[in-house]
Amino acid sequence: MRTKQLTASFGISALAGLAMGAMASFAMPAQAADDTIKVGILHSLSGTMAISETTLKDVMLMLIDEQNKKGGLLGKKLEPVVVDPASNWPLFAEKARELISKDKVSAVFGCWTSVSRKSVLPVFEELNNILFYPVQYEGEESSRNVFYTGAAPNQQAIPAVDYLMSKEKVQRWVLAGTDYVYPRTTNKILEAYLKSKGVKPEDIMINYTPFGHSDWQSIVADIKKFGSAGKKTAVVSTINGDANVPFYKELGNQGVKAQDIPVVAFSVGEEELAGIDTKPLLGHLAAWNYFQSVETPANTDFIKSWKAYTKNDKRVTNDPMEAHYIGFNMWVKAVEAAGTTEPDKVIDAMVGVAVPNLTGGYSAMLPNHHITKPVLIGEVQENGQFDVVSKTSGLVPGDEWSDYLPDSKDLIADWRKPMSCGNFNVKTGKCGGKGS
Amino acid sequence: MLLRFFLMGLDRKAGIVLTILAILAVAVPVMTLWVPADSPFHLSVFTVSLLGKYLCFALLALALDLVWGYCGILSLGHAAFFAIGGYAMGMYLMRQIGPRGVYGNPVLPDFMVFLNWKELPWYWWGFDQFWFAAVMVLVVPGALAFAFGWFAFRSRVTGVYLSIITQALTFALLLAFFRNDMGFGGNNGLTDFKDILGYDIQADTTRVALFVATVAALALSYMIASGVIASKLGKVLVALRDAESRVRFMGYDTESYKLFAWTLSACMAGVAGALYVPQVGIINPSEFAPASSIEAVIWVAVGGRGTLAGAILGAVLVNMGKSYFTGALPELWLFALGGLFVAVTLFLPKGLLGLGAQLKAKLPGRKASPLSNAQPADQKGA
Amino acid sequence: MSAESTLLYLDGVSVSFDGFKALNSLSLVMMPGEMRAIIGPNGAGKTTMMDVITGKTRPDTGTILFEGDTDLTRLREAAIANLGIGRKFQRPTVFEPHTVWDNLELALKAPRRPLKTLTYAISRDDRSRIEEILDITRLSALRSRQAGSLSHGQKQWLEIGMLLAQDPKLLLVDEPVAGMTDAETEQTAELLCSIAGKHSVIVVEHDMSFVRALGVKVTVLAEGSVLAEGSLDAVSANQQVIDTYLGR
Amino acid sequence: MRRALRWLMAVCVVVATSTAAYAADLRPLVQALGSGGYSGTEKALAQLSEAGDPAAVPVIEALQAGDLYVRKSDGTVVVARKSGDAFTLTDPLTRAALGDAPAAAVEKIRINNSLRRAISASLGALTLMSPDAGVRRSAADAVFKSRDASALETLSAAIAKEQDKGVRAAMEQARAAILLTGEAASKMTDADIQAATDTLTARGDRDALVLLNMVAGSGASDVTKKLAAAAVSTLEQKLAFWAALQNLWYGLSLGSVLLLAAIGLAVTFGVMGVINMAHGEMVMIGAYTTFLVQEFFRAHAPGLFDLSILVALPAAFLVSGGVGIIIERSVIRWLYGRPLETLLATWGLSLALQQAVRSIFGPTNREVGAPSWMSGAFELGGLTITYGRLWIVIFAFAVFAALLVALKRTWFGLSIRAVTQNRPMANAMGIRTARVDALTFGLGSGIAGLAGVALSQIDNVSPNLGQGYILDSFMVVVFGGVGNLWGTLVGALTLGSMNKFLEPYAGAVLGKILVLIFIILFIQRRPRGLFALKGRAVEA
Repeated sequence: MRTKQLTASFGISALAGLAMGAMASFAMPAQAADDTIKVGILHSLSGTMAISETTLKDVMLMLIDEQNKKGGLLGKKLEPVVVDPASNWPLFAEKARELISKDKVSAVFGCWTSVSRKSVLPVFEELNNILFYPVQYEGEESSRNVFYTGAAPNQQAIPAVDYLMSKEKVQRWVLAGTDYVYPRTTNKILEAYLKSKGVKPEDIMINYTPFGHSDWQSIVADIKKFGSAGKKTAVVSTINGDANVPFYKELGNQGVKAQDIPVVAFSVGEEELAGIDTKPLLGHLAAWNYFQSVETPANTDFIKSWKAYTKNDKRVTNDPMEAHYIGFNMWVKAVEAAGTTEPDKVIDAMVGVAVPNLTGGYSAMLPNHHITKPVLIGEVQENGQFDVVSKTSGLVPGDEWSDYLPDSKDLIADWRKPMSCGNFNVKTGKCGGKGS
Repeated sequence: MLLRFFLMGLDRKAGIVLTILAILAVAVPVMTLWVPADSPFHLSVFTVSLLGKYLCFALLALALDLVWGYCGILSLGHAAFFAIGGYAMGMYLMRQIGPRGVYGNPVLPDFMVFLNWKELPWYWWGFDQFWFAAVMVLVVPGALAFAFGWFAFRSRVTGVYLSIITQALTFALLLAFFRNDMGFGGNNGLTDFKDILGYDIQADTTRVALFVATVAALALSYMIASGVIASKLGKVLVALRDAESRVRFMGYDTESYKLFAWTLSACMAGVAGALYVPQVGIINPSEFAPASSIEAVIWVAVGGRGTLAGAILGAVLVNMGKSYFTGALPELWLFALGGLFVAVTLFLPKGLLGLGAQLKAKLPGRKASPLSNAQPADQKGA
Repeated sequence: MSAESTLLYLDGVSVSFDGFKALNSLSLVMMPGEMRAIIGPNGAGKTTMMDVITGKTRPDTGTILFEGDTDLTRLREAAIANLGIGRKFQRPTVFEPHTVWDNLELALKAPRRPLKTLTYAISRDDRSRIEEILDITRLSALRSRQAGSLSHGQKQWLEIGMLLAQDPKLLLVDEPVAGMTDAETEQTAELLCSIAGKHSVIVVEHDMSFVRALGVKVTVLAEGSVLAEGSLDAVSANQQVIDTYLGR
Repeated sequence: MRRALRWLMAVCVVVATSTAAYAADLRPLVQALGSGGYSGTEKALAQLSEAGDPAAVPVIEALQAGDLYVRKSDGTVVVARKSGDAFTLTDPLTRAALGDAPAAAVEKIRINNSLRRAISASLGALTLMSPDAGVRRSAADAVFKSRDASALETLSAAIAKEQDKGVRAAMEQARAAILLTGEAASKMTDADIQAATDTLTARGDRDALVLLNMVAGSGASDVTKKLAAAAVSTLEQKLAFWAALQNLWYGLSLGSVLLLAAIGLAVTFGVMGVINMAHGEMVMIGAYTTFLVQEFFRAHAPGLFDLSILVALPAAFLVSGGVGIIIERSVIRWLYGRPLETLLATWGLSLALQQAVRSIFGPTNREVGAPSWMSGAFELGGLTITYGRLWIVIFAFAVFAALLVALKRTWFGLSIRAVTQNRPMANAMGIRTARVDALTFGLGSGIAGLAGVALSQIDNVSPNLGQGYILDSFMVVVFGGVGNLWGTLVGALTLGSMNKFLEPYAGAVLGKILVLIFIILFIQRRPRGLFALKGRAVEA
């Protein structure tokens, strides 16, 4: 009996101490050093998304490092604050809150999946801070506190389909994707777009697979079957990161050649190809706004400093990295223009800022918080790089509300005053969706 | 009679736990809302929601401990009940957004609008009423647990077989909720909530109120759980944990006992989920992930299986560690966490709350290898 | 023989596990108030017989009736126990984390449904009944001890006490004196004899002196069926029994 | 590839004497390949193949291989091969050496998919008369795909000359394809059309179906359309039959992947009772060992790359097995008899192992190549069987058989069974239980490592590799019945084929959900799995 009591009182005092300790430790405001500007980096370093996001953390550290070598910002050094949201979506929100309210960062660069962005969005809006989101996504969103430096569907999916239609004369389409919001929305948009171009419903096959799907035998066989109807067929793949390697391995093994059934992917970049033997994939396509193989002085420098920074000659660069490069430089420029890191002022200064991108042009921040980008179509080469086979003649402005979805075609976003609205309905002339 | 039931479970330990919870319920609001921000005793709202989250996990751990610690059912699928409770609350919160969604549709949530859904699916009906959602928070996890338990316990599925099919259950639900066709928002889940019961969900007072509600739910669940354990039913549960067939030969229908505890526990987990969602602002299928259920088991083991206070302690401690290490050691925290689990199982087989007893037992004899605990103690616990 | 007026009636019961016949057309009859000792070599089917009576194992064929009309083969363990059949296992299984008192309280004849036990409060009668059993089993002084800390013999006694608390019509007792000292064995025999009369008892035992001390009818099992039945002296003289069991 | 080289040499011999004469005629066309971007190259290529001169073949092949460059200084089209940092240049037609040039001085003539198609078409047309039957065969297939009407004449000539039956059939199919789809179709007699569709139906594969579908949907005459449609339905029936068989094969293949993943767990969990959550990480370690072995081969013996997998097998077994033994000695051995606590400890270990691999190798995928004997596919009747999958099926069964023999027929296996059934007794009989425990766990982990080698061929080699298989492995072992190897085998194959059977009807996601529900319900029927032990021994 005495043991029991002892145990009990021990446990309870531990609990009590812990609760008090917790309060004390959290109650203490982090000492905010005035001589630095803090920049939050919110990318998963563990869990399922680490495979993609860790690189982005590294590139941010490199960019901050370089900026500090150039003398910092507003005469202060930049200080990166790295946290690990561990591919756990509620943890993203918690970490975002921690970065903003405890570490007092001036801006955050982070997130990869849509769900992580959706999870932190209310936090950024509530605490009024800035998030730079570097990944291509499904659109249908515009927040005052978020700057979308990745591609909207019209900057990736639609040009890719256009290319296949005009250059490869594709008439039959397989829309294959992982079952989540980005592929669902992208495919909805593409379906509407294809139908508007006169493609018949029976010439479109839509297939969804779970995350991390690893057995692609039947689906590749289905694709082959669908492709044997006598019309030129192509696959538009919105298959998510992890599942791509087994998918491409199966394609290669079953002998689906790009010359017969080309696959164009929106989530496969240099980083993903680094894990596959690309010889059988020669000629399959990807649509991005950046490829490592693009030969411009800016890109050559970027690749060189990236390899030097990571001390690894084999490290590749990819599109979301360029998005961070653009986003970071835009932020630096806007902060310099505003003369302060105060989010409200920086947000206002952001619109219209233009910085060089790595493909030889300038990207500008639009009033809808998306940016202008060139769209490149690349074919996979044997060395795991892409050969650019098509490039849009000019820059494509990011369109947050798709024109091909019935409920969003009347919406626009414009964060300049006096409109300051993320979902302005041009039909009703009111802010707030249907404005009803 | 109800009073007697609650009093039955009130021993010294319960008294202390409830006192701490009562202090939290009073001190936190005061320190957050009324103590000036520059005072060292001020508590930020961030801290409050963090504490609230820990306490939701503590409630989940408590529920899990009720079945694992006291009835020997190792559930590796409790996160499923937690998530279902969360979804029920999330659906209510979604409906509360009303026309404030980005498309301004007064009825349909945004994700349904952009997937071109025309009308609300039937299983969303009624969730615009708080009372209905609140009932569903209890009923849906409870009914699922009841159905699952009814079959599993009657078929005498036990031990690791039961554990693995609970994993199968949560994994199947994970896949199902990932499907956009299910009408629960797919991978993005439910998010962007605006208000709850008419109060702005991001307001400081609402957050504090949610925290207090969580404390109250935890305290109430603690009282229910300890009342159950102290009752004769609780003694039957412990008895059947250790020697189920003996209990059966004594004339107790062990299946219905297990079913009772299992369903009660699932309801508690559902409540924990329902309180969790408004505080973290999102519910997504990854809550169903098999790993989250296993993590909950680990909280209980760290704190001390078979002691309700231990479950609470473990959940709070492990999650605090996780919060701290993911910020302080972003590259290494998995080593710390993994190491902690190994260390706890090797050196603290009875969890942190068992530490005191363990130390005392070791003092006279000094060196005792971990093997001394390696007897087939698995079925014993406590 | 008809099943009427019997307490337990087994006829042609067979059980096999993966081809091995554990019980082979076993037939056995117990009258109310009777006490019976069952002996037999290892693997003769003694424990399996108890398993089929208590519902733990379902027989492949055969009839098992309780009190002449209740078909036990259709019932689950708990229901059979509630009919009034108690069982004591070979290895003593008491509820170790509980106190001696709680062990008896759990066993005590009372409503067994979960909601009843949730709201159960011990009555004056129940209390005195437990006191009484504590007295009989000589565990009064140990009432607040954890059952896990009892000695082997004490656990055996506690288990018998729990059986008494259950107040069954039929007791199945599997090797009650295994591991007991001679004195304890003697006391146990006395205890069992004092129970018989009010309850029917089936005792499975290896210890011949114990069986002799009981002084009751003996059934010899071998290879899953009854080899001989009668007084201990009579079966001891049976040549078949000597060949298969005693002689070895 | 080798075949192509041989043909190249043959062509060299044939054309060497007349090279100079042809070279003059082709020179401007070759030169044109280097200008005007993709469309310019495509136009020049068309002219080059219309010229019908076999001398153009090596040029086109160089273009296909990406070896054709333009010298920036004077715009000459050259063949450039990388040697060190610079390029060695040769003349595409005469093969005369043109010296070295730095990388910046030349520009690659880039090709895209439509050019690649044109290249194979023109190579096909140009090589129909090759002395090598294999080359003629691939030429015929290329023409079949390109349906280039201009090749019709050469094709007819080639058919008349052809001795090899198989090659002739391929050529006739190519001719039928051209006839049916081209302008010639309108002038054909009904009998000719019938013959052509029959030829295609006899070919009987998807490519033939593509063509017939095309004809049936085209603006051809009604008779042609009708015949084509009839052929399509015959062919579709035949293909549906093969598709069912194919699905069976997919089930077997998925089943053997599950078997491989689960079989190690059947030892650590099934035999030893350790709820080994780190099992997936053992698989992952095996995959990473494969990666390291391949890196070694790439760096030191690229010629022997095909053997790398064979070396990786024992290496992975030893590395994973070694890690397993270390884990057993340091952690698991304190936990025997407490299975649920092994779950917690191994879960912690799995987190740490994942992070360790992430720290060492980085979070991104690592490339594990397929040896040539595991790449590609072959046709068996109407089945397409990929070599990689075939080897995995064979390998899975081999590992299973080996394990079975090891457990049932060796002294080590006897000790394992003795220790797991009655530890004190085994100890008393002089079996060193501690050693047996360590070796058993090592065996299970080593087998997981072997699975890692196989899985590296079809899945990501990333720190998350193991996570994807752990749950499935547990399902398989539990479904089959813990402690029964045959159960694991049957469980893996059942769940695999069921998944593949459901997938076409329910889709991949719903199919998987249904399989999980099936497992839950099945366990209700048989609470101890498919091959449960019966009798008294089971009850604890």
